[in-house]
Amino acid sequence: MQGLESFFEVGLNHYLILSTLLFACGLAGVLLRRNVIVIMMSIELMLNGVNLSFVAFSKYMAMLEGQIMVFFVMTIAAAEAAVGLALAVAIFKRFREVNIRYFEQLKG
Amino acid sequence: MPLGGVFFIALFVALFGAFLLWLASRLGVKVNDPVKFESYECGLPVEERKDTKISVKFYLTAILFIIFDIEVIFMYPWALTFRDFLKGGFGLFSLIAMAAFVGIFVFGLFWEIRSKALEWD
Amino acid sequence: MDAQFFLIVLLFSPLIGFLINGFRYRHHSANVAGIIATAAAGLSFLAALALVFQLVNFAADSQAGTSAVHRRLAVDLFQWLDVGLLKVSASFVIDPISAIMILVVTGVGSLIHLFSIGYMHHDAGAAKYFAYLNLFLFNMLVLVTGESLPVMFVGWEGVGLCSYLLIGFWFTDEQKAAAGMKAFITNRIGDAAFVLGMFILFFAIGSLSFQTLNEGARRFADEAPLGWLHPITLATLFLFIGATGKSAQIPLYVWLPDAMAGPTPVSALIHAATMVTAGVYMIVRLNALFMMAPLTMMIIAIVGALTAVMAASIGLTQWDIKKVLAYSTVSQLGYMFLACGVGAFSAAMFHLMTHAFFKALMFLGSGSVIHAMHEEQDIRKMGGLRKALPITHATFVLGWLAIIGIPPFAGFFSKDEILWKTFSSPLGHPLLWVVGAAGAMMTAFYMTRLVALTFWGESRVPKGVHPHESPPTMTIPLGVLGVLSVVGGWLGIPHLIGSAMPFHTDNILESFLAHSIVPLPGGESSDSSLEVGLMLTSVVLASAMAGLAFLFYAKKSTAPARIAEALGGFYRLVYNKYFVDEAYFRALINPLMRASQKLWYYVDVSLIDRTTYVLSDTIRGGGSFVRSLQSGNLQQYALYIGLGVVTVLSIILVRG
Amino acid sequence: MASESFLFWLVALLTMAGALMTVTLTNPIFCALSLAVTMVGVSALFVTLDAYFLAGVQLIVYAGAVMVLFVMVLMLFDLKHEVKAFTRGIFSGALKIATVGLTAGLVSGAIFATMRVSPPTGEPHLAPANDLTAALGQLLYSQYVFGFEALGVLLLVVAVGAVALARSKGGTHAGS
Amino acid sequence: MGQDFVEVSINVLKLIVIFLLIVQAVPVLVWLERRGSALIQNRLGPNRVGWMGLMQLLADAVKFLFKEEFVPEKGIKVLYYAAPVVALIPATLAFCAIPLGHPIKVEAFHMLGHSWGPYVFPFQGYDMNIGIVFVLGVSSLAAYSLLLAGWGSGNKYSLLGALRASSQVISYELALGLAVVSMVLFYGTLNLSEMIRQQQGVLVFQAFGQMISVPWLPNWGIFYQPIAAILFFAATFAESNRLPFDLPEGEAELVAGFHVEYGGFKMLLFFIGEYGHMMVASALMTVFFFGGYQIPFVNPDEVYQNLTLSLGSSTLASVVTGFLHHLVFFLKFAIFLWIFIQVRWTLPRFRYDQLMDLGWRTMLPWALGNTMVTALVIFILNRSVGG
Repeated sequence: MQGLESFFEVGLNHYLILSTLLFACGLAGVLLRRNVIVIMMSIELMLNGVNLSFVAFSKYMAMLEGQIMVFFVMTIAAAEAAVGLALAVAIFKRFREVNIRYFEQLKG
Repeated sequence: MPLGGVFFIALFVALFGAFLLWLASRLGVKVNDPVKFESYECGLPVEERKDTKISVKFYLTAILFIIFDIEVIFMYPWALTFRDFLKGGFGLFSLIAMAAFVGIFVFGLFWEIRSKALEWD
Repeated sequence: MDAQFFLIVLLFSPLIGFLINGFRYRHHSANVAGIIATAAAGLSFLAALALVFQLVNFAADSQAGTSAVHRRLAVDLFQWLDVGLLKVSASFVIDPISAIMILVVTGVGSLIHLFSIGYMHHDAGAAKYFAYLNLFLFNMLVLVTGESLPVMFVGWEGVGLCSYLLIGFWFTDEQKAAAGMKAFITNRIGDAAFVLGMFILFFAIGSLSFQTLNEGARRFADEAPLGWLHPITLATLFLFIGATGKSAQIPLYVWLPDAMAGPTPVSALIHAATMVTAGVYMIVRLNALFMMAPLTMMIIAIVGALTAVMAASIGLTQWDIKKVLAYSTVSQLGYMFLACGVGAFSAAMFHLMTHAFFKALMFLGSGSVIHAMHEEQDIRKMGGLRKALPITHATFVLGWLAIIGIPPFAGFFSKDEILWKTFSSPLGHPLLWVVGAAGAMMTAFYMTRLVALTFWGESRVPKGVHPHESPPTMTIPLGVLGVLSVVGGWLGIPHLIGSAMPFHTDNILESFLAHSIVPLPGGESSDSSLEVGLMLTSVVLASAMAGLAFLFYAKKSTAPARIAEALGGFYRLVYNKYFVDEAYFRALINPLMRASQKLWYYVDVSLIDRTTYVLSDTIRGGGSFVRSLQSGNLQQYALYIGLGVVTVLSIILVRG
Repeated sequence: MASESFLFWLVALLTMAGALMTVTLTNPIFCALSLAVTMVGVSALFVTLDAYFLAGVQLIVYAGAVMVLFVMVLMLFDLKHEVKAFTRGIFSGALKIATVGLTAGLVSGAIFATMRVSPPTGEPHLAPANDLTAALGQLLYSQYVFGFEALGVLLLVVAVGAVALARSKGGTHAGS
Repeated sequence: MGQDFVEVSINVLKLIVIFLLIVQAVPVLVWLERRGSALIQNRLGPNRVGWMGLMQLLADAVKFLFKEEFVPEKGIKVLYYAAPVVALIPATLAFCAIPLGHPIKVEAFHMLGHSWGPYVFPFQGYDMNIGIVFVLGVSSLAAYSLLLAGWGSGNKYSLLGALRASSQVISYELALGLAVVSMVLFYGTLNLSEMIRQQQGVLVFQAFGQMISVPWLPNWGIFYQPIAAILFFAATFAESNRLPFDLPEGEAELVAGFHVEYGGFKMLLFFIGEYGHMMVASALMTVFFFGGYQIPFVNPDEVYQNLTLSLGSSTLASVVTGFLHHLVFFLKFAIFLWIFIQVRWTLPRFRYDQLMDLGWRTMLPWALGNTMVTALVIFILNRSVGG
C-alpha cells in the first residue's frame, strides 16, 4: 500500500511538494494578475513557498542554517513589501489605478 | 504537540461564535424597512463621495511598524541567548553587536521623528 | 614596549597626520595644520629614536656572547601578497642601515616640517601641503623600513607620487605643473627598470625579501666573475637604472633641477635629503647582491663619477640659487654612487647622512633667503645679505664649510672617505679619484661663488625689497641642522685621524654598519702615508678653489666674465646644461611623438576603429531585435525568468 | 503518527486553498485575506517542522504586519471588484500557464527522482525543540552576525526610502 | 495533544473550560464596570434585576439574542459576519497559552480495566515553549477583526475607525514588544511557566559574585523591571482599545468606530473579544511582573509537599495545590482588571496625535533604552563574577 503509507508517513517530500505548489501558485499570480498589489502578494506567496522548503530541509538535514536563511528572507520580504507598496502608492497617486502596466512608465 | 490544541480551540471558538450568530438570526424578528439598511451616519442623509479621503499617515505608520517590528523581532533571539553568550565569554561581542543594531534602529527612529513622518495633526 | 609598537607609531603617525590634514584641508589654518603635521613627524622621530635605542641596546645585550652581532628588529604586520610562489608579507625591518635612514628621514623631516610652518604660513593651501608632506614621510619610511623589494617599491612609488604632488604644488603655474610631470615621467622610466629588475631577481633567486636576496646572492659566488648576461648582473643593472631615476643620475637626472619649482622646504626634504637618496639606499641595502656583479659596480662607479663632475660643472654657471643647489645635489649623489660603485657602502651611507644634514641646511637657508627676498631666486640680485640675515648667514656658512670639505666639518670626513676608498679599493681606480677630486674642486668653487654672491660683497638687492630675518620656526631648524653639519661627520672619523687623537675615537659608523655590509674582497689598503697625502691634497685643492672663487665674486672681480668670454662656446655649452634636455627632446621625445602619431593614424583610426564600427553596427542590429523583447512589461520579464528557470531545471534533470 | 499526518494534511489543505484563492479571486481584499490564511497555515507548518520561533515570527511579521499593511493599502485605495483581474493575450497567457506548470512539474519531478535515488531518512536529528530557539539565536549572533547587522542597515534604508516615496506628494489623494 | 484517551479528553476539556471562562467573565466584568463607574461617578448603576443588579447582564444577553439580525445594504456579508467571530479567536488563543495555576500531577491509576497515567496536566490550555512569542503573534492577528469589521460594514465611519484602531494597535505593539524583550533578556526564556518559576521566593539576585537578598520583598519581576512594567501596562491599554486610548471608538467623532453597524449579538462578540484582550493583558502582567500564580514568598513545590503530607494522596494534593494557586492567580488578575476599569473612569481620552506621539516618540525610545540598559546591567553584573 504505497499510497496509504505516503499518506500517513509525512516526510520531507511532502513539504517539498507543498512548497513547490505554493511557489507555482505565486508564480502564476505574478505572471497573470494585473493588480500590482496582488502581484506583490503573489511574490510573498512564492517567498513563503521557498521558506517552507528551507525549514523542511533544516529539519530533515539537521542544520539550523535553513532557519537563519528564512529569518533573513522574511526580513527582506517585509522590506520589499514596504518599498513595493510605497511605489504602488506613488503610482496610484498618479494614475488612480494599480495596474502593473503603469509601471512601464518608470522605464528609464 | 500543542498545535492540535491550538487548532481545536480556534475551530471551537469559530464554531461557537457562528452558532451564536446563527441562533441570534433565527430567534430575532424580521421587520423590513429600507432605511434600516442604510449606512449609519448619525441620522443625517447618507453622503457618499467617489473618493473618500484617507490620510496617507495610516499607511506610513503601518510601513514603519513593519520595519521596526522586524528589528524588535530580531532582538528576541538575542535576548534569549544573551546569558549564554555571557557564559561563553562572548558577552561583550554580543552586546556590541546588538548595540550597533540598536544604534541603527535609533538612528532610523530619530530620522523618522525629525522628518516629521510620525507627526499627526 | 616592543619593537612592533614603535614601528607602528613610526609608520602610522605621519599617515594619521596625513589623514587628518587631508580630510580637513579646507578647515585648517596653516598654523594648525602645520602643528598637527609637525607633531606627527616629531612623534615619528621619537619612535625612530626608541627603535634605534633598542637596536643599539640589542647589540649591548648580545655582545657578551658572540663578537658578530647581527642587529636586526623585524616586524611582520600581515601577509600582503600570496600568489603562487610569490609570498610577500608586509614586514618591516630595522637594522643599522635602515636605522640611519629612519633617523635622518624623521629627524630632518621634523625639522623641515617645523621650518615649513614659517615658510608656508601665507599660503592658502597650507593644510594640503602639510598633508602631502606627512604622506611623503609615511611613504619614505615604508621605503626604508620595508623588508622586501615589493614593500620598498610601495614606498618608492609613494614618494614619487608625493614628489610629483609637491613639485606641482603651485599647479596654477603651468611651468611648475610641467616640472612635476617631468619628474613623474622620468621617474616612471626608472621605475619600469626597477620592476624589471625585481622580476629577474624573482626568477633567479625565487624570493624578493632582502635577507634572502642577499643570502641568495652568495650562491653565485662560485660562478664569479659573472658575465654581462648573467641574471644577477642584469637585475642589478636594471635596479641601478631605477636608482638613477629616483636619485637623479646620468642619464635620468634632468628632472631634479626642474623639481626646484616646488616649495623650498620640499626641495630640502625630498630633493636633497631623503627621497633622492633612495637609490643609494637601495643599492646599499642589496650590497651583497651588487658585490656579486662587478660589472654593474664598475658602471655604477663610472656613472657616479661622471655625474659628480658634470653636475658640478653645470653648477659653476648657474645664477638661480636653488638651481645651483640642485646641481650640487646631483653632484653629491654622484659621489654616493661612486662610493657604492667602488664597494665603499658605509662611506656612501656616511655621505648620505652628512649630505642630508648640510644640504637640507643649505636648502632651508636658501628658502630663508628666498622668503626674505620675496620669492626672488636670482643670486645676481642678492649680495650682502649677511647683515640682513645674520642667523641664516651663519648657518649657511656652516653648510658651505661642510660641503666643500673643510675639516672638521661633516662633509670633509665623508667626502674624504669616499675619495680615499675610490683610490684604494680593489674596485676603484686612480682615474676615478682624479675625476672625483676634480668634482670636489668644482664644488668648492661654485659653493663659494654661491655664498659670496648671496651673502657677501655689495648689496645688489633691488630697491623695493627689504630683506628681513625669518621667524624662529624657520631659524631653529637652521640652527639645529647647522650644528649637525658640524658634528655629523664625527661619527665617521677615519682610523687614521681617530687613532691620532688624544681620546681614541673609532669610526663609529663603520663599526655600526659592519655586519650589514659585505667587506671588500681584497681587504683594506692601509697605506697611511698615502691616505694622509690624498687627504691633504683634496683639502688644499678645495681651499684653493674656494679662495679663488672668493676673490672672483666677493671682491667684485671681472675675472669670471673674462674667463667665460674666453671659453666662449664651451661656456655656453655648460651654461645651457650641455643641452641635455634639448638632446633628449630631439633624440627621444620628438621621434616618439611622431611615431605615435603615425601609429594613431594607421593602427588606431584605420584598423581598430574600423573594426569596432563594423562590430558595433552588427551589435546595434542585434540590439534592435533584443530591444523589442525589453518592452517594460514587468510580467513579460518575469516570464523570461520563469522560462530560464524551466530551461535550467530541464538541463539539470536531463543530465542526471 | 496518524494524528500528526492528519494535522499536516489539514494544514496543507488550508494553505493550498488560501494560495489558490489568492491568485484566483478577483477582489483584491479577498486575495489579501486568503493570503493571510495561507500565512497562518505556513506558520502552522513551521510548527510541525519544529521551527517554533519562526512560526511565531511568521505570525507576527507576515500575518500580523505585512498582510495588515496590504489590507490597509487596499482599503486606502478603495479598490473593489475587478472586472479584468488577469492579463490579456491568449498566447502569452498560455505560455505563462505553461511556464508555471512546467516549473511545478519539473521541480516535483526532481523531488520524486531524488526520492527514488535516496529515500528520505525520515527522522530528524535536531536538538530538542526547547533549545532550538536558543540555538538559532546563538548561530545568528555569532556566525551570521554580519548579515544581521547588514539587515539592520537595510531596514534603515528601507524606512527612509519608503517614507520618502510615500510622502513624495502629500497624501494619496491630492490635497489631503 | 496527549498520549491516550484520558489525557486528550482532559486537555480538550481544559481548553473549552478556559474559553468559557473568558466568555462568562465578560458579563461579570461588564457588571463590575457599570457598578464601578456608578460608584466612581456617585450613581447607582444597574440594581434592579437580581441582587445588586447581577442578573442585568443575563437579561441583556437574552435581549441581544432576540434582536433582529441584518446586514447593511453596502456591507459585504461574509466579512461582516466573519469579523465578530474572528474577534474572539486571538484573545482566546492567547489566553489559553498563559499558565493559570500550578501544574497538576496525577499518579498512575486503574480505571475500566486499564492502567492510566501517570500524567502531568499543565494548568493552562497548552504549554508553548515559545510562549510569549506565540501570545504576541496571535494577538497581532487581532487587527484583522478590526479591518474586516470596518471594511465589511461598507460605512466610511467604520472604515476610518478600523484604520485608526489598527494604526493604534500596531503603533503600541512596538513598545509592547520591546518591553517583552527586556523581560526575555531578564528571564532568559520565552516560556511563561519558566518565567513564573524564576519568580519564586524572596527577592534574591546575584551581583558581582555575591548573593544579595531582600527578605521583605517577593522575587517579582516588577522589582527588577519597573519601567518595562509601566510600558507594558500602558501599551496593553492601547492594544485593547481601552480608555484613555479608546480613540477608535470615539463616540463623538466616529460614532462608534469600526463597529458602528453592529448590533445585537455580534456586538456582544466584539465585547467578548475586547474583554478577552483585557484579560490577556492582566494575565500577562501577573505572569511577567507579579509572580504569576505563585503565593508571595512561598514556593509552590513546598506547598505541594506540605499538602501531600497532610492529605496523604499526592494526586489530591496536586489538585488542591493547582486550584489554590489558581485562586492566587485569580486575585492578582482581578486587581489588574479593576485597574483597567478604574483607569477608564479616571483619565480623559487622548487626542489622536498625542496618542501617536506617546507611542512612537515616548514609549518606543524608553522601551529601547530600558532594553539596552538591562542588557548592560546584566553584562556588568555577570562580568565581574567570572571575568
